[in-house]
Amino acid sequence: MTDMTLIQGVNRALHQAMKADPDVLCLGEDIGVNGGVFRATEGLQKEFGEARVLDTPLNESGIVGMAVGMALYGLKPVAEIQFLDFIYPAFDQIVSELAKFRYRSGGQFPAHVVLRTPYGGGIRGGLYHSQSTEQLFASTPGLKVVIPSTPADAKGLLLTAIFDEDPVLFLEPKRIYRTATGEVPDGDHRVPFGKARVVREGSDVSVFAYGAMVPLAFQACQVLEKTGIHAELLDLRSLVPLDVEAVVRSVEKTGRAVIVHEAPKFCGFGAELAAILAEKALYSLKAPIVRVTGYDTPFPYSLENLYLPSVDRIGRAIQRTVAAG
Amino acid sequence: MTDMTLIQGVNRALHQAMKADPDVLCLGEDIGVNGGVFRATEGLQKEFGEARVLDTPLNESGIVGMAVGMALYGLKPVAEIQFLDFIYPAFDQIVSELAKFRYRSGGQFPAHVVLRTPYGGGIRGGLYHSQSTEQLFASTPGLKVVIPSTPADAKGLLLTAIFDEDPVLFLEPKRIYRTATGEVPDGDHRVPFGKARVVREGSDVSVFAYGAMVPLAFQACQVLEKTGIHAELLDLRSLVPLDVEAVVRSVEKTGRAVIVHEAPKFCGFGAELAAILAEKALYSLKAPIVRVTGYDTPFPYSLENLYLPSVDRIGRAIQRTVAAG
Amino acid sequence: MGQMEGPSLPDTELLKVLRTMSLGRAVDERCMNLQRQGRLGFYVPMEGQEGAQIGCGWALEKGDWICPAYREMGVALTRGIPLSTILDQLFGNSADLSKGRQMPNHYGWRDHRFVSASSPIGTQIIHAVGLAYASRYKGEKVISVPFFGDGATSSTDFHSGMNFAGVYKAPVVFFCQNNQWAISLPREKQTKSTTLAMKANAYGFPGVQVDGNDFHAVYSAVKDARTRAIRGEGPTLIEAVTYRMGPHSTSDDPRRYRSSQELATWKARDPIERLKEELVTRGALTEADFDKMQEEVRAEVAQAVQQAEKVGPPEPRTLFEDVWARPIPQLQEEIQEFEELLKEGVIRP
Amino acid sequence: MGQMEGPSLPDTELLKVLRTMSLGRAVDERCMNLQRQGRLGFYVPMEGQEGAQIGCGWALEKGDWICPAYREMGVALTRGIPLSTILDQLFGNSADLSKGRQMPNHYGWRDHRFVSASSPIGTQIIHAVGLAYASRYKGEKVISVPFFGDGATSSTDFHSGMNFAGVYKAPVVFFCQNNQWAISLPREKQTKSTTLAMKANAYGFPGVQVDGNDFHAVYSAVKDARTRAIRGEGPTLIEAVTYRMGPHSTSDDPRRYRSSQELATWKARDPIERLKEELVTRGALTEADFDKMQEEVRAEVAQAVQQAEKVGPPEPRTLFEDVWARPIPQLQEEIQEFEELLKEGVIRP
Ligand SMILES: Cc1ncc(C[n+]2csc(CCOP(=O)(O)OP(=O)(O)O)c2C)c(N)n1
Ligand SMILES: Cc1ncc(C[n+]2csc(CCOP(=O)(O)OP(=O)(O)O)c2C)c(N)n1
Ligand SMILES: [Mg+2]
Ligand SMILES: [Mg+2]
Repeated sequence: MTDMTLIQGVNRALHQAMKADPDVLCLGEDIGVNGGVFRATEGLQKEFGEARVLDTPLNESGIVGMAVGMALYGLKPVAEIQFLDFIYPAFDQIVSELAKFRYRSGGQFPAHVVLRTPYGGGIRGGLYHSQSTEQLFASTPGLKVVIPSTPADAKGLLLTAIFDEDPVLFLEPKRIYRTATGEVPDGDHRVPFGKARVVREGSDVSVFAYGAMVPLAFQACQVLEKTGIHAELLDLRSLVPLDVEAVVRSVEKTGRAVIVHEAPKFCGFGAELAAILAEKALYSLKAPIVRVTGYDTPFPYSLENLYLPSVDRIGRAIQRTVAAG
Repeated sequence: MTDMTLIQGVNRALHQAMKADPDVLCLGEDIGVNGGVFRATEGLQKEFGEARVLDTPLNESGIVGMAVGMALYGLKPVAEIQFLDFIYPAFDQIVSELAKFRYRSGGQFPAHVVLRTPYGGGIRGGLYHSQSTEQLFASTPGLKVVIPSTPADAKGLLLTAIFDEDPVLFLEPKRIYRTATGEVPDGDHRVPFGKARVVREGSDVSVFAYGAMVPLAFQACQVLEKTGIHAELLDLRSLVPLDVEAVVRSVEKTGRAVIVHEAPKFCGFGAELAAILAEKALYSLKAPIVRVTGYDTPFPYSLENLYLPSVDRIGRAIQRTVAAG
Repeated sequence: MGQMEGPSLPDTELLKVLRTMSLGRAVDERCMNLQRQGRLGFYVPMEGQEGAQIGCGWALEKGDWICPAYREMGVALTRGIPLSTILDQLFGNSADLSKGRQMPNHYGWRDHRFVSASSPIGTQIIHAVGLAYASRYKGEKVISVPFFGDGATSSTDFHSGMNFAGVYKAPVVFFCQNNQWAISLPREKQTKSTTLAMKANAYGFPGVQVDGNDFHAVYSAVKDARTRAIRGEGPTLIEAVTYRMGPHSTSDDPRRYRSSQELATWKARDPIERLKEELVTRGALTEADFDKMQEEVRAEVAQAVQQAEKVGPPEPRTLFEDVWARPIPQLQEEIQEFEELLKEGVIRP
Repeated sequence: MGQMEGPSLPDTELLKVLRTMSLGRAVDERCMNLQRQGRLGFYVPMEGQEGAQIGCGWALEKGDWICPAYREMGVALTRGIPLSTILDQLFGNSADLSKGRQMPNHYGWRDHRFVSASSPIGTQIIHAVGLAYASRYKGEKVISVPFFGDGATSSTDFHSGMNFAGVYKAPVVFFCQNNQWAISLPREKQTKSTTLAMKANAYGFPGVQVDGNDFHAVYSAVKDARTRAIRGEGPTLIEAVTYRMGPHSTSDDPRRYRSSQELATWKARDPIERLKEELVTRGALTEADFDKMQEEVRAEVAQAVQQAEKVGPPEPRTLFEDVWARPIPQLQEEIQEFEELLKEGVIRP
C-alpha cells in the first residue's frame, strides 16, 4: 500500500503495465518529454524509450487510428487524448472503426485500444476544457466506458483496461487528479469492470454518481445523515458494462433514486439509469427519480460554479426526494 | 395539395426555400449534377446554378465547417451528409463549433446551418448505411434534431428548419423515402418544431415513435385495436425541442408507455423519454416503461430483419405492457 | 508517368497475371448480373482497375498487410484467397468469416492479413501506419498497403495517415487508385493539385504517378517502394492512374454525370486487353488460348456462385456475438429476450 | 525567405506599428503577472510573434474576416479593438461581449469581423473558406484570414480548409505562424515536409515562407496575397517563421522541453527590437522616444486593467442565454429550477 493521488494512480498503472508487457505502448500529444500536460505519463519515455512512448503530431484521428492499427496487429496501445473536449476529430475512428472492428469482421479483427483522457469541470476551463460527454460513448455498442474516483480505482481500473480484450474509454476526472488521495495497493492491483462500489450504505434513498461527483455526493450524504436521512451512495465505476444488478437492488431497498452527473441532463447517462429503474424497479419507486446534473448549455467559464452540481444542490435533491414519497 | 413521396417533400422544400431566398445554398457530395445519391436534390443545380448548389470534395468536416463559415456570414446553408453513418468526420465541427458558436460568443455569432441526412435501417445497408444515432446529437445543447415521417412533415419541417435561427440536424428516414406517400400542402407550408403529432388516440397505452418506426407502430396499434387494446400513438417529430408536455399528458391519461426506436437501447433517445416520465409522471404509471429498440450491437447485414423492431415485436410489447398492470 | 521498357516478369507468370485479371473481370460481370436478378444485395465492381490492383498485389509479399477499401477484389485474388471465400462474403452467408455482418465487398480475412474493410472513406489509411509501426516494432520485415481512391485523398485520414507515416518513417506504401471519379465528382473537382502523387511532398516523402492500366508499371513502382520501405527509407505514395469502367456501385447510374465518349476513350486502354495484346504479340499466347482462359474463369465463377448461393444465412444467435469479447449484462438481457421472441415466433429467421 | 529591400510604409506609420507591437508586449507582460498573482484565471502570451501578427493585421482591410486561434491578441490590436474590450474578455466580466463564457484569449467581436475563437485546433481554418465564399457570393471585395500555428497544419481542418479553398478558388489568405513549437512538440516532429509553406502545392495554390519577425516581410507578403485573392486568383498560404518566446500558456513550463540556448538565439531576433533599431538607425526614433513609448503603453495597460478588474461577473441568469435563439422547454424548466435554487440560497453567485 502506498499513499498517492489519483493521477499518480494512473501513472503507476501505466508504468506497471509497460514494465510487465512489451506490447503496451503509449501515444499522444506532449506525453513524452513533457510527461503529459497533467503529468500522467511523467517519466515513461525516459524509462521505456521513444519507440514505446510516442509524441504524436496534432491530430486526434491520427492518434486513435494509429492506435487501432497497432491493436489490429496485436499490440496494446494506450492513447492519451489531451482533453476529452478534443476527442471529436477522432470520433469517426472511435465509433466507426474501433467500436466495430470485432463485430464487422466476425471476431477476426478485435481492436483493443485504451483511450485515456481527462474530463470534467471545476478547473475553470470553460467550454473546451471541462466537458463531460460520457453518454456519446456509452451509447455506442462495442466500447467500454470506465471512470475512477479514487487513486486505488484509478490504478486498478486502468490495469484492468489495459489487459482487457475490448476497447476502453478511460475517463479521468481531472478536477480530483490531485485532491483525491488515498492508499493504493502495490503490485498488480486489478479492479473488475461492472462492479459498482458502495461508498456508503443507507436505507432511505439511493444516490448514483461517478468521477468527480462521488466526493461531492458523499459530502452531501454525510451532511444529511445528521438530519436523519440515510442515503446509500454508489460509485458506478464503469458505465459500460454497468452494474445493473447493484443499481436495481439498491432502489428496491430504498425506493428512491437520485442520479448525479456533470454532463447536461437531456439524454445524459442519468437518463439510462432512470430508464432502467422505470423498467425494472417501477413498483419499488416511492418518489419520482431526480437527476442532478449540469444544465443543458455549453460549459461556461465565469459562471462555472453555478453550473456544476454542488454539495448543496445534491443535498437538496436528496432531501426533496425523501420528502416526496 | 399534391400527392407525393417523402423524398419529394424534401425536394419541394429545398426548391421552394431556394426560390424564396437567395441566401439559401446547398452543399454536399454528389448533390449537383447527380442530384444526390437518393435524388433529394434533383434538379436544384440546374435551376439555381453551381454557385448555389455545390458539389464538394469528399470531406464531411469540410462540408460542415464550410457551411458554418457561410452561416457566420449570414447565409442559410443546407448541407447534405450522404448517410448519417458518414457524419462522424464532421462531429467536431458539429458539437464543438456549430452547436456552440452562439453561446461562446454571447450571441454575437449565431451559426444557423441545416444538416440533412438520410438515416436508419431497412434497406440492407449493413453497418454503415443503416445507423440511427440521434441520441448523439440530441444530447448536445445548442442543436435541434428533427425527424419527419410523412411527406407533408418532410416538407413542412424542412422549411421550418431552413428558416429557423438555430442549427438543425434533419434526419430523413430513408427506408420510407418512397413508401411514405401522401398529400402535401402547396406553398409555404411550415410545421412547427416541438409539437408532437397524435397519429391515433387511445386510452390504454401511449406509444412514442419517430421516423420509419411510426408506420410500423401504427400498424401494430391497428392490429391490437381488434383485440380491444386502444393505443395512443405519438410521432415526436422533433426530439429537440421535445414536446414534453404532450408526452407527459398522454401517459397521465393512459398510465402506460411503450417507446419505439431503431437505435440501440442503451443510452438511446428512449432513455430520455423514460427518464422524463419517471420524473414527471411516476404516479400515473401502472406498468413498467418498455423500450422496443435495435439491439446493443452494430447494425448487421444479413440478419437486419431480426435486428430491427417489427410490427410483431412492437405489438407484443404493447400487449404485455397493457397486461402488466 | 512511369513506362516500363520490357516485361517485369517471365511470360509464364504473366499468363497467371492475365488469368487473375480475367478471373476478376468474370466475377464482376457475374455479380453485376446476380444483383440485377435480385440474387445479390449489392455490388461494387472494379472493372477497369485490374491492372492497378493486380499489379500492386503481385508485387507484395505474404506477410504484408492489406488495408483495403470496398473495391479491392482484385487485390484479394492476388492474396490466394479462394473464390468461394470471396463469394461467401458477397452473399453474407453462414460460411462468411465475417458472419454476414457487412454489405458485399467489405472483405476481411485475418489469415491473409487482409484487414476488414469498412465503408467510411479513408479510415484505413491511418490503420496501415499503425500496422506498419507495430510490425517494425516487433521486428518483422513487412510493409502495410492502404488502398484508396482519388476521392479519399480529400479525407481526414489521408492527411493524418500521410503525416504520421512521414513523421515515424513507417514502412507504408500508400496505393491510390485514381479512377477519375468519386461517385459523380470528377478528379479535377476533388482537388486542385496537379497530380495526386505530388501530395506526398507535403509530408516529406516521395510520390510517384504511374499508368495504372499498365500492369508492369504498377508492379515495378510498388516493388521499388516496397524495397525502400523495408530498407527503412520511409513511405511512398503511388498514384495509379486508371478508370472505373462500371458504375460506382449497383446503386449508381453513371450516365447522369459522365459521357459515353469518355468511357470509350478509356475502354481503348483496357488493362486486360493490353496485357493480352502484349503476350499475343510476343507469341506467348494465342487468341484461342485467351478465349479458353475466359471460358475457364467464367466456369470457375459459375461453380463458386452456385456453391455459395446454397449456403444458408448465419444463425440468428450470431447477431449478438463479437460486439464485446463476451456479452456484457445489458446484451445478455437482450439475448434472452431475443430467444423468447424466436421461441414465440414473434421474430422469424 | 522573403526579405524586404526598404521600408514598406512611411515612418509615421511605422511608428504606429512599433507602438502597437509594444502595446501588445505590455499586455502580455502585465497579464502574465496578473495570472501569477491569481488575479487572472489563465493566459496565453504571444510574446515574440508581434512581427507576424501585427504585420499581417496591418496589411488587411476593414471588411476582411479574421478567424483567429487563441494567441491572436496582436491581430486584435490592429483591428482597432479597444484595450478595455480585450481586457473585459480576459476577465470574463459582465462587460465582455461574449458574456464571460470563454477562457481568456478566446476573443470574438462581430462588429470587427473578428470571429469568436474556440480551443480545438484548426477548426477555424475551414470556417474562413465558408466566410470567403459567402462574401464573394454577396459581392463583397474582402478576404478571410484564418490564423493558426505550425501544430495546426497537422489538423483535420487544415486539410479540409486548404483543399476546399483550392477547389472553390476562395479569397482566403491562410496565415500560419510557425513559432517552432506546438506545446512541447518541435516543428521537425510535427511534419516531415521541408517547409510548411510548400504544403500549399498539394492543394494547387502557392505557399510563401517569410521571416515572421520582420514586420516588412510579413506586411508585404500578406498585401500581395490579398491582392491576388481579391483579383480572383485564389488562395495563398503564408508561413511566417517566428518563435514563441514565452510558455505555451500559463499552465506550461517550457523548461521541460527546450533549451535556454534556443531561447537566446531567438531573443536576438526580437521583432520589436528589430523595428526599433531600424527606426533609430534611420533617425526616425530616439532611444528616449522608445522608452517613453514603453512607459506610455504600460500606463495605458495598467489603467485598462484597473478598469476591467472593477467590473463584476456576468449575471447568473445569463448562463442560460444564447444556447438556442430562444430557450426551448427543457431549458425553461432548468431556468425555473435555477431561479428557485438562487432564491433558496442553494447556489450563490
Ligand atoms: C466518409 C464518407 N463519406 C461519404 C461516403 C460515400 N461514398 C462512398 S464511395 C464515395 C466516393 C469514393 O471515391 P474514391 O475515393 O475515388 O473511390 P472509388 O469509389 O472511386 O474507388 C463516397 C462519396 C463514404 N463512404 N464515406
Ligand atoms: C484538437 C485539439 N487537440 C489538442 C489540443 C491541445 N492543444 C492546445 S494548443 C496545442 C498546440 C498548438 O500548436 P500550434 O498549432 O503550433 O499553435 P501555438 O500554440 O504554437 O500558437 C495543443 C496540442 C487542442 N486545443 N485541440
Ligand atoms: Mg475514385
Ligand atoms: Mg506553434
